[in-house]
This record gives sequence, C-alpha cells and structure tokens, in this order.
Amino acid sequence: MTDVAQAIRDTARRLLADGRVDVVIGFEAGTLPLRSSPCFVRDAGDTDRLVWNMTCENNLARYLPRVEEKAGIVAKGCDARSIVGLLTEGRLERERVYVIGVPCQGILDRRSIERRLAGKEIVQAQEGETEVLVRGEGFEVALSKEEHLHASCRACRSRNPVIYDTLVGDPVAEGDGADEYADVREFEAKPAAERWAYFLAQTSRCIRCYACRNACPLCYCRTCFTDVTQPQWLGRTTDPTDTLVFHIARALHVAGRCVDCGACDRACPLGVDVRKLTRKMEKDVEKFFHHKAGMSLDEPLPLATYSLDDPEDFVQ
Amino acid sequence: MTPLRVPKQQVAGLLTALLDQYQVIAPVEEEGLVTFGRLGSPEEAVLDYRNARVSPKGLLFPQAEVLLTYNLASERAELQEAPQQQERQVVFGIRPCDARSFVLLDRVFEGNAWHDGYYLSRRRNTTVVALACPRPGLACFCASVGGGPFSTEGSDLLLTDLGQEYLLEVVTDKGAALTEAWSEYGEAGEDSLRRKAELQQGAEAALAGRVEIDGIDRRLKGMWDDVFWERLHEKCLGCGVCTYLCPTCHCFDIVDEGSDRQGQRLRLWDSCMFPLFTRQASGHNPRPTGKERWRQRLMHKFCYSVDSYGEVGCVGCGRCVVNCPVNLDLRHVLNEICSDRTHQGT
Amino acid sequence: MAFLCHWCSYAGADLAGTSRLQYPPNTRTIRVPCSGRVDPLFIIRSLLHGADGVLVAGCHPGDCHYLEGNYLARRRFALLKSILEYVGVEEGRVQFAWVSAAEAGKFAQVIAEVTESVRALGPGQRLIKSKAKETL
Amino acid sequence: MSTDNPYLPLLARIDRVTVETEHPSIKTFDLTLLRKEDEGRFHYLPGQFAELSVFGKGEAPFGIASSPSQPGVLQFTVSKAGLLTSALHLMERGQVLGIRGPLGSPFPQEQIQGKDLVIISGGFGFTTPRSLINYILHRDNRQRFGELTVVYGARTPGMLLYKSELNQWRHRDDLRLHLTVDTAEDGWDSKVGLVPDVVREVAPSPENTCVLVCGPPAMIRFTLPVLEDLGFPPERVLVSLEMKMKCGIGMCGRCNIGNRYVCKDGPTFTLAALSQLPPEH
Repeated sequence: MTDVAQAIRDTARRLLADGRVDVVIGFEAGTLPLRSSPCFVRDAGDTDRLVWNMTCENNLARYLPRVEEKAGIVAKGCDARSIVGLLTEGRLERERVYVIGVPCQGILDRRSIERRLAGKEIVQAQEGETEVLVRGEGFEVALSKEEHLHASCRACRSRNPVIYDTLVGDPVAEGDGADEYADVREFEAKPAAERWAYFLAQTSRCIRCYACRNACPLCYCRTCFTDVTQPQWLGRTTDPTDTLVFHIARALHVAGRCVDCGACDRACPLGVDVRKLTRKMEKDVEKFFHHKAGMSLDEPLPLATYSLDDPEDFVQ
Repeated sequence: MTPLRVPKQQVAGLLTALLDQYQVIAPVEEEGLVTFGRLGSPEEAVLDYRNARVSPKGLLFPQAEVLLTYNLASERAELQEAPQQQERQVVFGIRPCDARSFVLLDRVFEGNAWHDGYYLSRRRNTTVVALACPRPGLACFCASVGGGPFSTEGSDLLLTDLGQEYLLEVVTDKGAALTEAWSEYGEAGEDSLRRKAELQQGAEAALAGRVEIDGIDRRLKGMWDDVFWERLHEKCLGCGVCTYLCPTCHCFDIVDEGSDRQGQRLRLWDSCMFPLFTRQASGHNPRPTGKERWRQRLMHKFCYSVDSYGEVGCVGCGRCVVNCPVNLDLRHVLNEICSDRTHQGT
Repeated sequence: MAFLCHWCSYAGADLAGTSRLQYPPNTRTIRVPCSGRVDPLFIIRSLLHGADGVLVAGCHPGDCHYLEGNYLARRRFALLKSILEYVGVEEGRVQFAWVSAAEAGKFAQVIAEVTESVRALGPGQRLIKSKAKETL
Repeated sequence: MSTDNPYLPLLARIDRVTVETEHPSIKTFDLTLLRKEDEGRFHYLPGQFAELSVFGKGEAPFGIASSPSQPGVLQFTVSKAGLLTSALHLMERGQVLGIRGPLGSPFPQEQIQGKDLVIISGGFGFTTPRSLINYILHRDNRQRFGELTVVYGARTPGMLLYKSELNQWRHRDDLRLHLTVDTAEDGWDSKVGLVPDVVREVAPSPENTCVLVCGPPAMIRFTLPVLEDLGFPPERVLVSLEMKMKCGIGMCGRCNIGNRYVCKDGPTFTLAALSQLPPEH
C-alpha cells in the first residue's frame, strides 16, 4: 500500500511540476481513526500529503464537474467508472482530466467495524497486509480486512480502473463471476410485507441531510427534484413516506448510471441502507437492458436509448 | 441539597417511578445506533453509551412540527394553532454538552419582542437529568468552548457513574422537585464525592487544549476577506450532516403542506449549508457558493453568537467532526483560524 | 389516475365515448403529448396525493407519433414498476397499456380491468402520509 | 387561540386587485382583515413589512405599500417571481389569505423629522417609500417633515407603480418628484437615465437632509457612492434591504448580515450601521 501512495505522490508531483494539471484531487490522512479525507493539491511541493489506503472511501469523481481547472484525479475502480459516466453524460471533457488510476483492494466499512466493537471507541487503527489493528481504551483487536470490506466493494467486479492516463500499482484480481446480485435476489425473495416494513424502518431514520445525494458523482442536477417547488414532487418532512419517496426517486434517477461505488451509503450518518434501492436498479438495468454503468464510453445511457425487444410483459 | 447515591440496581426502579408520572426520553439503541427515544420500559435505556448519533435538540425543536392547520373550505375560514406541549417530560441521561445546548437554544427561541411558544412550552415542561461524561470521545472538545464534561449548565440534575452507583446532584429547583419523592436514596459520602472529583479531573485533563479558540470572534472579524475561505470549503459536499446533527443549529424553514383550502403549516429544520437557504425568488443569492456558506456557518457560531450572547454557539459535542462524510474536521478549522499562519491577508 | 397519450389512447377514449361503450367512471384523465412525457415522478406524485391506482396508456410500439417516445417510456416504466413492487407497494397500483386510436374496445376493457384490479387492492395507503404506518 | 403566537397569521380578504404595470407582473392587493375582532391588531408604520400567506403555498415577506394615514386601507404590491407570488397573482377579489405582522422596524421617523428628505427608489422597490410619502403628505404629519424630494426610476414608463398617485404628486407644491426611465416612450416628459445619475443632478444640499434608498441591489450599489460624493454623511443615509426571510422575528436564521437580522433589526439600516456589517447582501 505504501508504495502505491508513493507512486501517487510521484505522479502528482510530476504532473503539477510539468504544468500538465493545475490541481490533483486525492486523499490526505484523516483526522480520526479509519478516516482519510479528500484533498486538493496545487503545489508540486505539497504532494507528500497524499495517501492511499483502505479508508479512502469517498468517490472523488464527485468533484470533477465543478472544478474549473485541469485536474488530475486519483481514481480507484469505482471513481473511474463514475468518470466514464460523467464523460458519457457530457459533464466533463476528457482533456480536462488526467486520471491517475489505482487498482483497488476495496474500502473498509467503518460502520461494520464499529458494530463489531459494539460501541467501544477506536482510538487508533493501523492497516496491515490482511488485517487492520484497532486499539481503544482497554482493547486491541486485529480484524480481517476482507470481513470488513464495504458491501459495494464485495460486490465490485471492476476494481481495476476502466479508464486512466496512468496506472499506479499492479492490477488486482477482479471479483469472481459468482452470483453478483445475490444480495438483491435474497431480498427480493422476502415477502412484500417484510420488504415494506424494512424500507419504512430504514427511511424512518433519514434526516434529509442529502449527504447521499451530495456524495454521489452522478447527482449533479442543478436543481434536484427534491428542491423543486413548482410542482413540489414530494413533501419535505422526515415522515417515512416523504423520505422513502425521496430515496425511491433518487434510485430511479441514478438507474442505469449508478456504478455502485457505495459513496452514498458511506456518507449517510444514520446508516440508512441506501444501496438496497440502487442495487435493485442496477440489477434490473443489467437484466432488462443488458447494461452495466461506467464500463464503456461508447454505450449510450440505457434510459436514453431502447431496444425493440425490451421487456414489455408488464404492459397490457 | 446534599448529593445522593443511587445504586445501579435501583436505576430501573427510579426510571419506573419517573415513567409513572412523565414521558421519559433516554438513550436507546436500535440496530447498533444510539438515539434519544421515548422510553417504554426502564431496561430500554442505554446509559453506558458515549453519545447519541443525533443530538437531542429535536426533543425541543423537532425536525418537522405543525405550527397551525388551516381550513378555508368550511363556511367560516379557520386557522387552528397547533397544540403546544403540555405533557411533562424528563430527558434522562443526556451528556452535559447536549444539556448545555438547550441553554443556547433558549436564547434564540426566547427572542426579545417575540417568543417561540412551541419551543418554550416544551422546554418548560422538560426536566433534564444529565449524565456526566468521564470518558470524553476522541472528537469531543466541550472544554474548549465554554463547557465541560461535568458541566451542569442546562441540567436540572446531574448523574455521575461511579461504577457501582450513580452520584446524583441537584442543580436546579426543577431538579429538586423531581427528587422530592425519592426518599429511598441515601446521601452520598465523602468517598463518592472524591471519586467524582477524580473522574472529573481525569476527563478535564483528557480534554485540555484539544482546540484553542481564545479570541476567535475577534480573529474572525478580521477575516472576512481572508483567502482562508477560498479553499476551506473545497472538499465540502454541501450536505446537511453537520448542521442537522448539531445540537445548537436552529435554522428553520416554514412550509405549507396541503391544498389551497385545507392543510397545515409546518416548521422544518433548514441548513445554512444548502444553496436554497438564502436564494431569493429573483435568483439573487447573497451566499452563492460553499465559500460564503462555510463562512456564515463559522461566523454565526463563533463570532455573531459571541456578539449577541457573549458565548460561542458550539458545545463541542464533536458530532459534525465524527460524521462529516469527507472528514472536514471543525476542530482543525478552528485551530487553523486561531493559529497565526492562517492570516494571509486578502 | 390515467395518463393518456394524445395521439392514441386519448383518441381511443374519445372513440369509446362516441361508440357509447360502457366503462367504469373511476378514472381522472390527464392528456399527455406522448407516454414518453410521463415522468415517473408524475406517477409517484399521483400515489402520494391519494390516487389508488395509476394507468399510463400510450401508442403501440412502432406507432409513436414521435417515433420512439413510447420505447423510451417503456424502459422507464419497467424500472418504476419494479422498484415500487420491490419496496412493497402492491403490484397493480401502477399499470401500463398500449391502446391505439382505433381500439375503443380495448380502451374500455383496460379501464374496466384496471378499475377492477385496483378496487381489489383497496385504497392506496402505503405512500400516504399518516396512513403508511398503519400498513405494517 | 393565543394572541402572542408570532407564527399565527390573521386572515384577510382580498378586496381589490390592481394591475400596476403595463406588463402584468406587478399587482397591488387591497386587503381587509376578515374578523371584526382582529381589527386593531395590525398597527403599522411606513417601512414595516408583513408575511403574507397563500395557504398551501406558504409565506413570503412584503413591504407594506399603504400608509397608516389612510384608514381602512391595507395594500401590498407584489411582483410575480416565485412559487408564492405566482400563486398570489392568480388570486382574486374575495379570496382569503393570511397576514402576519407588522414585522421589522419602521423607517426611523425620529431621525427624519424636522429634516429635509430625499427618497430614492427604483422599480418594484417603491412600495414602502410610497407608504412613507403618503404618510408625510398627510395633513396631520406634513409639518413635522421638511422638504421632500423623490427620485423614482423604472425600466420604462409602463413599469412605474402607482401611476395615478404619481400624477397627483406631480402637481403638488410640497413635493419635488423626479421620475426617470431607462427607455422612454412617446409622450414621456420626464427624465431618461439611471437613478444614480438623476440623483447627482437633482439632489438638494446635504445639509440637514436625510436620504432613504430603497430599490434593487444594483441601484443601491451605484447610488451610495453618488451620495458620498455629494457629501451626505452615512448617519443620514438610510438603506432598506431585501433578504430572503421566513420567520420575520429573527429566529429562523437566514436573513442575517453579520450579527443583525434584516427582519428584526431592519429592514432599514443607516449606511453608518451597514458599514459596520459584512458586505453580504
């Protein structure tokens, strides 16, 4: 991991020194255990701030549409897929971005680690080869990184960036071809009443902070449907019907575009299972329209095109 | 009044007694997440917690509340004021930082010429039993912003966990009234008081110097055009996590829900971090970017609040620090403002 | 709530009327220029505001006045229907049909069937504030 | 129903709707309180505003356009811009809306009294200045104030508000009215040009004179330097500001400039006070 970080720093320094980019968007060390933080480096002398580890949980592609300078960006597999999305949707010109691709081992799910520790506070965390060592008042545990991978990383089938100008680090093995949507299938199999109860409970926790939306690289609408007042599509309260409808409509809006980076899920302060909805849409898009988002610059957006033999058994 | 000692095995009895007379709000756990919820039975209370993810401000200032209902459909057009809370509630086991946040909210909603009855009626009917904080969290900095892990500001009673028992101290008359019926608890001895003092000392030592904000209001006054603001917000997502989880943020919006004939008017939390917060119908926005919005958030809490109330509008609970999706750490921002290298001029 | 395409289903409804075909009077019609104009948010909002069922009717594949509006709509509706049923909104609250301007009989039949199936589901509650919790 | 709940509007009926401008985007609504018992619960002075409710759409603040010297008249002039004003523009005589206020501080009469006054206004910002002009011109009040000069500009003659009143004022000898438009039309016999330029041309001596500036942000921005050039001290320049407001009572937190709330501490500030606050409006 450390040599990847060094390679990122070297690349960033070179790009900035040569004037090929104005800014490099990467990660710097976080201020809390298991955290890192997005950072914007503009000075070639300042690139030592950059880090790379399994806590680099944000999707940096999110910043690209609003950065006006020419930007280098540290992109793991999902960030790269989002960049493909932004390019396809005309939100970004290819010349304006220099992609420093980083094959990704997956990102740790800090909530899962917190749950494992049942409320005990982590004071220090140290990432090893296969384990992460966490310490706190009166405890020290080594946890398997594999076990605490974020769910989106466990489902990931393209950890190696699909687009890059330079690749830093060696390609990693991709996830196996086993049932990619087992999680969705399992949930679909539950009785409707149970699913309904689940979503109502989940969205009851939502506080409408919009961290999920704002963390998403593809939620770039100038005015989000939820902020539109003429007409007002949905209520603005935290009543579960309002929050559930917000999450349903958001899932529909990112359907066919969502690359399941999991940034929305990790951003949610209340642990709402946002991915439960976006995953379902991802699976449907693949099943119905044979499209996987973020994999190719040549394919049109699935909801901006059609095929004569699209499913229509639901139409009378 | 002499402090009392409440053996831990008697806490359930105490809560049961409270539940007979009051609505009791306490930390409860749901799917590993501690929140403040209405207690059904004593065993639901989780008192060995650090702090709840969401602050208790919603207990006095709910995220969505009805102000009035309107009915223009009937023959006589009518407005009906939403009933203000009459039920007495005990907020049990919140941390001193959160209890102190109530004092800061009081100042806003007490207003001058106008008073906010919705908030104030809840506040009047609320008794706060705080739980001292012997082991402050990593991101806590209450002691740096005028509070402390054993502060009693905003509390009516203060409990301290001494291991086998709680030390119970009366802070206000309201708190004393609550304890009147509690004859079964003995007076705390010297030992208990000494133990508390030790815990307090330890906690305060742990918090010492975490954030240094001496004179921050004066510094901020000179920083309106500082380049500091240009980059500060760069990584910010512009979401409402910091403000919605904050126990002292009080900004709100007023909206109608219903048709033009029948419906209700609601008050909803709003956030200075949202672009629409200040955007006028004409399209003009005095705070058009994250730069102005971050400046407003910091100025409001650490400068304007000092001007208006003599204190910063932050209790150092650390929620915005822990939960920021991009780890934009307020403690570091404050330290930077107060460090001399920040001021690079305009 | 019925969203009818101006070029086909709406005309089909007209023809059903002039042909004096009987069908249940339970729908509120909104004429749209194309089924492709129907944003899923229209449907969701209808449900939020108390519609017990929503029908979108448009031109048969290949017959769209704008060539491909109904094909694009078909994709959107497939996802909308799927996600609503996934969260537990009853199957049948949202329905789709292709009805041409000449198919007065089909129009009457679709309305009858939709009305009947929605009636069988009972009043829509799941997306209605204040009622949602009663559905648990 | 408690009378001290600051969030409860009074109900009012629309008695008359007047289209003010050639382009029908600005209308004046005459209101009457619906309940007899509410009469006397709405005492205002020029410069104050109120929150109008269009039920189902919400509330928005509007300066009070009528003057308390006109008994029984309560008027608001509304430009159609967003959700609420669009809905308000669709309302007709007889319909009911809510009115909450009066809110904000009146124009500081104690400061203006006994002095000459220049009122500078533009466009749709002429509502509360009009209230003050009518107030001053009332025979019971006129002698308390000195000479009155009004500079009022609009894009075109058709976009001027309160045209019949303007016509009456033109013929009064206790008021000097200077109308100006950006673009003249046939028959226009007043000035053509921007408000700040007209101010420079017609402003009286700053001695013992107050100025009230009320209009769009750009007009304010370009007028203030002119006033400075002309020697008006910032203590005697009053600026009326617009901000997005909700509660109107300094609690909801959105209309602050520095530590002052435009709703509660304003909307009128002296230039001297404003210069102590951050330039964020």
